[in-house]
Amino acid sequence: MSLPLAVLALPFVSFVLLAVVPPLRRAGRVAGGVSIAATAVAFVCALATWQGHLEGEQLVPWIPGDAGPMATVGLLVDPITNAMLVLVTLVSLLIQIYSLAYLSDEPSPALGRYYTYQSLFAFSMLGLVLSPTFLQMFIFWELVGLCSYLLIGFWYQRPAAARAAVKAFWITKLGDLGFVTGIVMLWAATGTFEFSTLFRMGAAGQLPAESLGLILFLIYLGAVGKSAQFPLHVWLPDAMEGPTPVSALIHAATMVTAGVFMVTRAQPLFALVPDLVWLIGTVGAFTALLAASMACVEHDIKRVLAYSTVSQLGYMMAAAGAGAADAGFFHLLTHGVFKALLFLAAGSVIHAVGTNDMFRMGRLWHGLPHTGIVFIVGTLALAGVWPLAGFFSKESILAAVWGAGRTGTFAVLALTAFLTAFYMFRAVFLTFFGHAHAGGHPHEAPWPMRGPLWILAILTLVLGLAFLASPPPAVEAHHGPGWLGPFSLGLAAAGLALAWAMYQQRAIAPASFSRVLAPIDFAARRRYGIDALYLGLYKGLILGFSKLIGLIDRYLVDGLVNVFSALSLRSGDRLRRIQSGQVHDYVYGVAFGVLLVVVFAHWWAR
Amino acid sequence: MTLPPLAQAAIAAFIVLNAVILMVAYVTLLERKFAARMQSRIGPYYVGWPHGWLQPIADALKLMLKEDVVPAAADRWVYNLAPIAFLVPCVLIFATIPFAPGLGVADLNIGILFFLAVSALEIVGLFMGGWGSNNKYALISAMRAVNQIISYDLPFIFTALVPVVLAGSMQLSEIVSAQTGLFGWFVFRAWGLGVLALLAYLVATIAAENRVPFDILEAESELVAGFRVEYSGMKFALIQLGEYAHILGTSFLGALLFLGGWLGPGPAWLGPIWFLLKAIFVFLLITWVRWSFVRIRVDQILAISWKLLLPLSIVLLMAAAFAVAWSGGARV
Amino acid sequence: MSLHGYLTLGALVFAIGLFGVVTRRNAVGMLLGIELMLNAVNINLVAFSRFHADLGGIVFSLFTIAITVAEVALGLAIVIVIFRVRKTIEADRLDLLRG
Amino acid sequence: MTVETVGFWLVAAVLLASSLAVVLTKNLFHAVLYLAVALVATGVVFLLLESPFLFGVQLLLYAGGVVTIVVFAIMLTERLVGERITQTSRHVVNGAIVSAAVFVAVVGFLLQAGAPAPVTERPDQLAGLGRALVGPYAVTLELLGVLLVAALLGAIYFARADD
Repeated sequence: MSLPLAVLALPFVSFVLLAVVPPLRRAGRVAGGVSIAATAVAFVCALATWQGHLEGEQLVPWIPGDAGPMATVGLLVDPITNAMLVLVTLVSLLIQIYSLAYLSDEPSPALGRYYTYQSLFAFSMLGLVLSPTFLQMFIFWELVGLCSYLLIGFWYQRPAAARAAVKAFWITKLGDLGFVTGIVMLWAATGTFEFSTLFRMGAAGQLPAESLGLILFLIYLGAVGKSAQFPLHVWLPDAMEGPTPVSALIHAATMVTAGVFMVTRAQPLFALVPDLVWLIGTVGAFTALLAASMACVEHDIKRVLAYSTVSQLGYMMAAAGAGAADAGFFHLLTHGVFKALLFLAAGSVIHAVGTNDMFRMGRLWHGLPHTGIVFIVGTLALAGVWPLAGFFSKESILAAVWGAGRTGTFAVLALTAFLTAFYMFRAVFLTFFGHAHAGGHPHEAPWPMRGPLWILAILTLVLGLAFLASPPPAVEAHHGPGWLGPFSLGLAAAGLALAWAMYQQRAIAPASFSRVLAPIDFAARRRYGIDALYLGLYKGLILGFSKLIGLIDRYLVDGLVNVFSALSLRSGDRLRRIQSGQVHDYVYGVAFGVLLVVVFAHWWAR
Repeated sequence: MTLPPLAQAAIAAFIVLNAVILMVAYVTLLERKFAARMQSRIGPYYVGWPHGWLQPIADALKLMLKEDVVPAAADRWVYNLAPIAFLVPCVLIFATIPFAPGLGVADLNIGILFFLAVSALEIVGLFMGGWGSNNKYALISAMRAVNQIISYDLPFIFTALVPVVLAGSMQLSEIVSAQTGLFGWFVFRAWGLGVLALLAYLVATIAAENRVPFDILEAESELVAGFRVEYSGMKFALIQLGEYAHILGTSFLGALLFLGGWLGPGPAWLGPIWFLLKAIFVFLLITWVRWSFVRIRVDQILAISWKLLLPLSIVLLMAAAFAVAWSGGARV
Repeated sequence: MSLHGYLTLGALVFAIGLFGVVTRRNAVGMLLGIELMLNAVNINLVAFSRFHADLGGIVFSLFTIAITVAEVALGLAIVIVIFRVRKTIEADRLDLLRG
Repeated sequence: MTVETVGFWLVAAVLLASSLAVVLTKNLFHAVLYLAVALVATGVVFLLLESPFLFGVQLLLYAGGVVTIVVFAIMLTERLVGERITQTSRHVVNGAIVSAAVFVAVVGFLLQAGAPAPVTERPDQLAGLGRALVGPYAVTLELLGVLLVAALLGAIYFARADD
């Protein structure tokens, strides 16, 4: 197990180096070099682990207990871990290289801080993936959440960024609360945190049936928060306040998939509670549609991608809900690659034009051909166009859902697929074609940024071709009916056509469409009021309650305290006069005391 | 003839009192003669024959006939009572001294404690005199006396307790009977502890009695005559009597504690004679010191007491206790 | 003489001492009263010791006497210090502790 | 009328008279002298109670020690020569009432308890005292030593000249 351990340890060493050696951290680019080197070696190790099929589990006791250790730590390497290790190290590596150019304007100390966080994040995410127990996973889960907070708030001088960081932190904590409660309850019920033991017990039917539903629901809440499922999805769009590479890494490729990963990891347990699986699928599908609809009206290119991420996460959850977590996980992997690509490309665009607003872009194709090509590749993959990687994973999800006989969910996902194609091509047309709005002459980004883009684009393409050559197990397992492939391609094409008609040819005015779908449009533009709802809840409930408490404190508690203090003051003032300062008077006091004692003794003796 | 014990004690007390007064009278003569010899003089010579034997009687008569002057500003009661208050303890100390086996007023089992306690009362009469006279010299003298007596009472007590520890009793007759045998006196015993204790006892005695060289409270050059500067006539005589009685008493006690009391060669009736001779020997030692040294300063007096004599006496007492404990009850 | 005689004597002396402490203006005078009270206590202790044939009372009064000496030494030192600072030892003019 | 009874009445009279004089006399110095008388009288009471050792200690420490220290303090705090030292009393009536009340209460309390049977057999007091002091009361004795040292140091600290 030394290779997986090396994968885990390298980013940690880098983090510790950067954290405890301030000169190194302040050097900025040097710090970036350290972090990149560590991640690169870790990537090689991950590849070696994957290729060497170094699978297995290693546990060491951690918290000693009377009957064996109460908790263990260790490493768990299996196929999904391997895949995640490669994905995380690869995407991290590319993004760190990309950041070197993207953040070149940052002062050195800030850059060093950025790479410190990046190293910590890589370590945390890898640790999460390698966790063989719920407890260890939770610890890394929280570390990942911390890194997310730190990186979203990287530009902490900006109020919006600071607010978004806090929002992300608190809303994911809401889910984590459920998570930790769930695993503690699970431990109380079974006495172990280990996945392998739990799976064994589940298979043997030794898990408590009556409380398992509640426990798993609570654990699922953690995934809801982390993977931005409805209704805790509101933090992810706001998290776009962070630097774009951060958005690519954390909020597209890796961190947000932690929830999906966890659900996949614990699939044998979730499978024991069919109602919960149904709930997961339904919520996932609903989230997918909801986010897609919001993406259609968004102006900010990064937010479009963010909603698309939420939507795709919903997809993955829907797959898990159809009992096909492997399909969801497959989509997770492919999506990680091309969503990172899309984000980085968007970053490149933003880098060139200096704005996030798509309506202020346009005709960027001529200035940014490289970016345009890779962006379109990513878009096609996301829209599920054959033979790109996205096609296969999306296909297997749809097949699995259809195969599970969940027609309603299938319909929702199909609609989402159409919307996905629509909003993605809307973004493409608005950004790269149509009319130019941006002033000046945008230039292509330097090679440290373009390189990762191309690598990811080629990877997207190659993966698709590879899948074509040898279908992965997830695709093998879920064979839909024959019409499914053409159907989904048709959905993508329809979306492409609609976007082309509306935003390139202007044949259909978007406004007229908005009129037809006025209620949905209205609601989607306002994010379906969910943010407002939270705000209202916060203002009405929490602030109101706080005000009430404040009033009680000010008038009731303080009043009581004031009454007592006034009483003390006044009685003290009266009692003060007893202290004459005359020794004789004190002697009188002693004499009276003696008299009292004697009188008491008289009575007591009788 | 048997009398009730109280009456016996009363008769004994009467005898001892008169004997003491007589002894005191002639001790003064002895001192004057002794001092005169030290200074190559003759001393009192003319009153009485031979060698002025009647001189003390003449002195007493003279003092009794003198006018009794009371200062106008004096605190009359205190002034008048002071000589009595001074004399009574000085004479009382003889109550517990046995002059021979069974020959004494009361051989108390706390004899030495009684002696020490009563002699400590002497100070009351002293500062009564000093205060009552309402005289600056007298008052300063009294303050010095208080100072000095507080300082020297402790070494005096501690050294006097050394024979008590060695003999294992506070009863004076017991202490004497513990000193029988050749070289049995405590001054010869306990590997030199005894002789050291005797020396310390002598120094403490001289200081406690305010005699030269520790006589700053009546330093003639500064305070004229100290606390008795205003006294005359009979009262002065009483004070003198008390003072010499005290010296004599401590001499007897010293002879008793360290020199074996009445023990000596010859028949038993020679005991009191031996005792008297030893007491006079101690008295002459004290007198010898008086006429040989000069007065020392008050701070020196205090320093000698607190820095030298007190630690020494405590060490002596502890060493004696260790010696007794070490010997396991055997004679030390 | 019976135990009660001694106890009554002790109580009387105690009351007299208390009277002295309460009425004296001079701090030294108050100390004298305290001395009397302690003496009365000693009389009681020794009387109990005598009539119960128990040496504890005598040991106790020995301790009392020794502690009294310490108390007097310290008390008078305090009186002297007060006198140095305030130029008086009239107890009813020492009222810095008045509330 | 045994000797002890006569002695008791005599000593009691002296003790009470001198005690009253201590608290009533105007002259502070006289009060101290009366205190000396009272202390000696108390010592005699101890003698009557067959505690000669305590009598000795009383004379040595109280009459010899305490009185001396008090006189010393008076000499230090009062004007040396000339004016008579007078001291006044206050609230004499109140004090008398309180004292009388305490006396009545204590005596009433004591008298209600019956008199113990007189003990005839008495152990050797001196040896018993010695054993008691190094036996059951050894710790107390040591503590007393500590207390005395502390008091001595405290007195020296308080009374030393400011330098």
